[in-house]
Amino acid sequence: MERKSINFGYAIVQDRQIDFDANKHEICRAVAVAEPTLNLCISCGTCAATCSAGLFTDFSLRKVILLLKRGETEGLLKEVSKCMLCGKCQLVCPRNVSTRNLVIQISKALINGKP
Amino acid sequence: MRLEGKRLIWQDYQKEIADDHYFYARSCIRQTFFPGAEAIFMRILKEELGKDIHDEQHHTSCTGIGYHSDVVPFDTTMTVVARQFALMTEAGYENYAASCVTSFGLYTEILDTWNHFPETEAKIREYLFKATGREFNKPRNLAHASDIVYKLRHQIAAKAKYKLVDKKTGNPLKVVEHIGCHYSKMFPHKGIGGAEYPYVLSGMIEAWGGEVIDYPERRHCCGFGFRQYIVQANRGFSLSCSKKKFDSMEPYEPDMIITNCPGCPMFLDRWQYALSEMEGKTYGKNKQGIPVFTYEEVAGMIMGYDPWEIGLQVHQVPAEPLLDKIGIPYDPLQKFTGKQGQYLGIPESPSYLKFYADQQNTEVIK
Amino acid sequence: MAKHVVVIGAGPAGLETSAKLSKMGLRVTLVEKEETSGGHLKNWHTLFPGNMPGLKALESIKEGLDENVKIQTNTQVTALEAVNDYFTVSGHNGWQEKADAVVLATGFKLFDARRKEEYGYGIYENVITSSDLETLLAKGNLFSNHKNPARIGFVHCVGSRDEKVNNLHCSKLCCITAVKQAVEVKQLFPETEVFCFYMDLRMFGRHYEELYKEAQEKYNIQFIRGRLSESTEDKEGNIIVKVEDTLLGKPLRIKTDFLVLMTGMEPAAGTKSLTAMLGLKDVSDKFIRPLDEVLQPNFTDMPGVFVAGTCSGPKSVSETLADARSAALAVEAFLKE
Amino acid sequence: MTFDLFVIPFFGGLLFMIIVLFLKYSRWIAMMDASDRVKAGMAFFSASLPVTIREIFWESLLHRRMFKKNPLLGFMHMSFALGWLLLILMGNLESRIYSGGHINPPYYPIFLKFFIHDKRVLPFEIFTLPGFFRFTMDLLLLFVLSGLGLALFKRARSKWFGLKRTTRHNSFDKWAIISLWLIFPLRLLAESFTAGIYQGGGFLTNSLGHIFAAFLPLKYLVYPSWWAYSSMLGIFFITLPWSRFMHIPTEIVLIFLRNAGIEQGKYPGSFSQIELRACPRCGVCIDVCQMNEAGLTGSSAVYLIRSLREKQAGVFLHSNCMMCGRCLEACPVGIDTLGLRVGARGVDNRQIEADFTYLAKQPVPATKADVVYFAGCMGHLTPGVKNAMIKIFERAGIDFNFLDEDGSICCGRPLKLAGMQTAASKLITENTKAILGTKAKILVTSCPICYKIFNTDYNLNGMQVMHHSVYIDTLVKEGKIVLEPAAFRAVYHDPCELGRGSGIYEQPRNVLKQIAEVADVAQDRENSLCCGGSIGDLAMSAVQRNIIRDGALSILCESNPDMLVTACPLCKKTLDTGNGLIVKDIAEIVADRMTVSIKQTVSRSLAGQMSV
Repeated sequence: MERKSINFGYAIVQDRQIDFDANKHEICRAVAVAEPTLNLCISCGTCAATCSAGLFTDFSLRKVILLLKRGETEGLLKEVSKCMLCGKCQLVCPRNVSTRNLVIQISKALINGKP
Repeated sequence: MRLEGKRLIWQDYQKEIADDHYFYARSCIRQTFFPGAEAIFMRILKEELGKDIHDEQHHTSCTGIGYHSDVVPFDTTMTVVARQFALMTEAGYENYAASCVTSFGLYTEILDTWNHFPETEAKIREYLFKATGREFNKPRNLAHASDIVYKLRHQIAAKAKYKLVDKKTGNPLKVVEHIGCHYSKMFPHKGIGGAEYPYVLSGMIEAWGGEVIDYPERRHCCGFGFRQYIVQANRGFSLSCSKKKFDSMEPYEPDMIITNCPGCPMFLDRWQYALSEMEGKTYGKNKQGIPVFTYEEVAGMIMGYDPWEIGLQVHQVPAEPLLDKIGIPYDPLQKFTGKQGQYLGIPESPSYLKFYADQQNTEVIK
Repeated sequence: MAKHVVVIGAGPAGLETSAKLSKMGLRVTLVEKEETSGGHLKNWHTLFPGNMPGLKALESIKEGLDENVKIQTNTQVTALEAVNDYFTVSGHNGWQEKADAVVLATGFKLFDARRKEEYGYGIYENVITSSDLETLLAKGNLFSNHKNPARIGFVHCVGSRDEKVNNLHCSKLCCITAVKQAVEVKQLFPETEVFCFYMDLRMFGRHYEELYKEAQEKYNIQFIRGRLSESTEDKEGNIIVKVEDTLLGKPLRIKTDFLVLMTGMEPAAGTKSLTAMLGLKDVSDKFIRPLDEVLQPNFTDMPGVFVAGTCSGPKSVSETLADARSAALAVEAFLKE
Repeated sequence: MTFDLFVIPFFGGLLFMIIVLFLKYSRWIAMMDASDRVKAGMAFFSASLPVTIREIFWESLLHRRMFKKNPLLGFMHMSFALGWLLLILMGNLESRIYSGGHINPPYYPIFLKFFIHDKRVLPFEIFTLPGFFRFTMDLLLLFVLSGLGLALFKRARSKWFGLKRTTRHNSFDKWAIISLWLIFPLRLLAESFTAGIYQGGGFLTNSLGHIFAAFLPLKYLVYPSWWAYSSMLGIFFITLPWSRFMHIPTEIVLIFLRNAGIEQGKYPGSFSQIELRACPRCGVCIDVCQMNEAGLTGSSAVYLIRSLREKQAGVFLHSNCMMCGRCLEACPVGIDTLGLRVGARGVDNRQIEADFTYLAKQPVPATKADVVYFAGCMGHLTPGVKNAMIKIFERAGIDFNFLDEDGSICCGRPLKLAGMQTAASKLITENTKAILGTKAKILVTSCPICYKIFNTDYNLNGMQVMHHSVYIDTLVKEGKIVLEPAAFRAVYHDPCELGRGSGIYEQPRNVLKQIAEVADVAQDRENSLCCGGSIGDLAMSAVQRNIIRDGALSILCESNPDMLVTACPLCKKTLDTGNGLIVKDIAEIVADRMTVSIKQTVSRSLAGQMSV
């Protein structure tokens, strides 16, 4: 007989920890193939500092790249959708990351990666 | 895993433990959670090993729960602890043995504070004297009760009837040891084996024939963490901590968990029930859970004490499969009878965790 | 008769100082506690930049030695005394020499990774140090019983920048060494994922940043900013690494087949004992403090006693050699007076 | 005799082609938006029809734009198009006359000499215009053959035709071109062989027939030669709809539709399908494309168009382009190469959604002013330009609102160029609200990218949009600022979006000329080079961008100028390589060289007196 689960008034807390091994990394790999300069990011944050969208909302390409690299892709599509593609980040990036294409490729990979 | 590497570290973390004449300070909560544990400790020390141990009637809580929950100021805590020391001094003892890991940590912290700040010690002596008229000597030796059992582990093994070995196969049982955070994480040099690879329980397991399991989340807290548990809204965090440990130890198929802290066995035991009811998830073979014991209970078990006399019936995860495995006899009919042999009633059976009280037996008792 | 200089320690610094002193027409005795000269360099696979093998570099350095340099191996210096205008240097085996000047080239020792207990070196099979890795690379049998490691982690700053082990200083070479070794591993095992866990990447030297970029671009080596808190071993012997990904502000857990600890530099035992013996000024990191770190990096508080190489602080081989030559010039200037 | 079996390849091929063309065009017309179909229908009765006919005559027949590009290339195309058409027309006329005016089957004029061997005996040739058709038809054939000769020669010496690179062709193209090249030589042979036997040809066929007769058994060769001629025509017609020669009929349709006011939609539709087929793959766009310099030779417009037509376009093809518009400027057919590319990108990126809900509330400027200034995203990375504009406004005494003083909402042009039209329109809506909120009369922007899209996609209720170079030119003309000349020589770089994109070439030059000596640049105005910094490209690496930038710089600096002046923050940033060349925006030069005008002096002194 199946019994209903008991509600004790509390629930298991979602771990904040990034579980790298449990995360999927195919999306990051696909992006790295489509835009290899992904690998050149040094997380300096210049992109986020100059970002037109970042002026109005909490958006950081640096963070998006890191989350992608760690396989933390949940909610990432919504995050990249904030980008206006204006290209300021590309102009200031000290490592010549092709940031605009990166945004497009991340979006595409996330969309294609959906089950 | 290289054992010799650990042994090198264990050599660095040894401490002096008094040989006899202990002033015993009980834990606030252990007597309710695992009522047999402290009794077994006294019994083994007194009856089996002939040690002198003073069971003080008038000591109070050390205030550890309140202190760690930020509701009792440190000065108050120190003064209360000073009173415990005064009781020890008055009873004519020098070796303080704490049953509770948090108390042990707190005593260590206070003694270390007084060592670095003598003026604080002087101030506390003054407080205590003003409040109670008592004076005290600091303990010559401070130990946690598990330190003492560790020290006497070979003597206990020599007198034991059973070993932590599978009766059928002769293989050592796989044992997870869990050390209370306050035992050595604050003062690594005050714990046997230090903070990273504590040896206090491992030493007992080795001496009693078991095999120690070292799993990735071994160092993780059980989840008790006073504040987490006391506030109901935070209880989920407490549960999640235990779950993290169970998930990590599960692949090693442990036969049992041994702990040395008041809170840990409580939570590692009861949360297995909560998890099973909330998520349907059970650990251990055949949905029987992983039984959790205090080191005193384990000592009592191998000494051949009656499982129901040492309180194993109050465990949520039933001990019976393990008792069967070791070959310790028990009377299933006696599990739910009181001290005078009266029938206490059978608790409702859990939905997922296996329950070892069949209808037939209970009918007989009634 | 030419003046006599005793150089203590026959690593790259001692060898180079001796060679240069000899070229200047001085008599040199080079004392070494070990059986052979070469110091740490003889065990080091390759150097960056240029990937010159350690042994080859050592050979080139040794080529500078001539008959004016007497090498006294297997001798631990136990006493060093200033007597009037000369020094007497004595070894544990009864060896004794008079010297007009003494050069301390006692070097460094690698941090004992066991001291970071929580990292599990010596306990977990698959936790090794950068020096172990270099030896394995030199022998050519890296991970020989583990054909294709899926993932390897490099932990920066082990024993450096860590007051918990009483080392506030930066050993400065571990960063580039980690990147160099990561690349070397990747060249041998292209399918292996390589991660570097760092606090800061201190790419201070020429071509260092370039190698870092190459490591990212060509070898896809991942850099995670976060200091290792603890490692544990799982059932299969993999090392579970726990760091905070400080750039994301989230704790991170990752499984690696091997974990390489980038052990830092500490003053060698000889450096410490000679500092005490001579009563030289002490600094918190226990490296010898020169008379003036900017202007007189090879002089010490005691006239006639000089320092060369890493006994006065972490240095790369090229910096060590430059410092050794500088020390030789300082000695010559002193003896001319 | 009016029929022979050999006409079947030709006639069958012709019928086949007509049916295929009919089906294809009908499908595209059916796919069109209803409004576009109405426009197309109306065009038959509107004033655009004569324009269309004139354009068809000039471009499809005479190939005027080709002549402009290179006379040899123009002649080659004209000889084929005009020559062949005249051959058909003249042949028809000839056949009418010879057959007594009744309607002939379509193959009849084509193979007239087979059916009527000896024209000398016919009354028209003898009495009306002696030898007229014999001569004319031979002359026209020679005209076409001269084009063929040039086409063959072009294979070996394309540079003589102004083409450094020529298009690589597919197999349909190869079949079609081989058959096309063989049609006219075979016609010449067939007619010459016939003339060699019957003496009925003109100056060319008769003479050749005479020579051939001397050493060839013409009576055995003549019939196979007509078969061969007919077969080549058949092959050509059958392959035409799938080869590049589809452009011949489609260009006419395109000219008609374009003049009817039909444009590329946001996403590729039937107009795009027609444009794709109107491309003759002449390869003019390959040479002008700067991507070649960076080694990206495969993504020129012609290849994109071919791949789109073959439904094989990949990311590489559409993303590797700076959208500088040089191909658009050069295309002899006037195909909207940029629109097609944006369309292709749009298809590729169609699933990507943008979410700009965070832009919900924008503050409206407090002060009322007639002028609103918009620096643009890039403008914020060149604070010198921004500050120069503020200085200019202040000196000219213009009351203005700085709309994006604290940072811009992107204008939407970059998204549009990436094909993300829906996303772009969200930004356009937000910016429109903000701009209109200022209630200004003039919108001045420093960024040509913004300027372009303000003009093309914003509905600003009649607010005038000005690029700052144009605005400065107006201020100078109105005497609101006075410029002081300086002794230096400058070159001016036309930003793509401002020049080719928006047709602004002269205003910045006018301003610059008042300050400095302006040296000529070999490739300027419509032919100006892209700086390489373009936001139009999505895939190029920094190294490739630098190659393009250096190429542009070498042309710009041929005259060794003291200063390079441009009017785009992005161009400025890109072209400034730190190699010693001073690179400035026109606004910065103006701000540096402003002096106080007499008018201002007077008004200020008056104001001073009044205050006393």
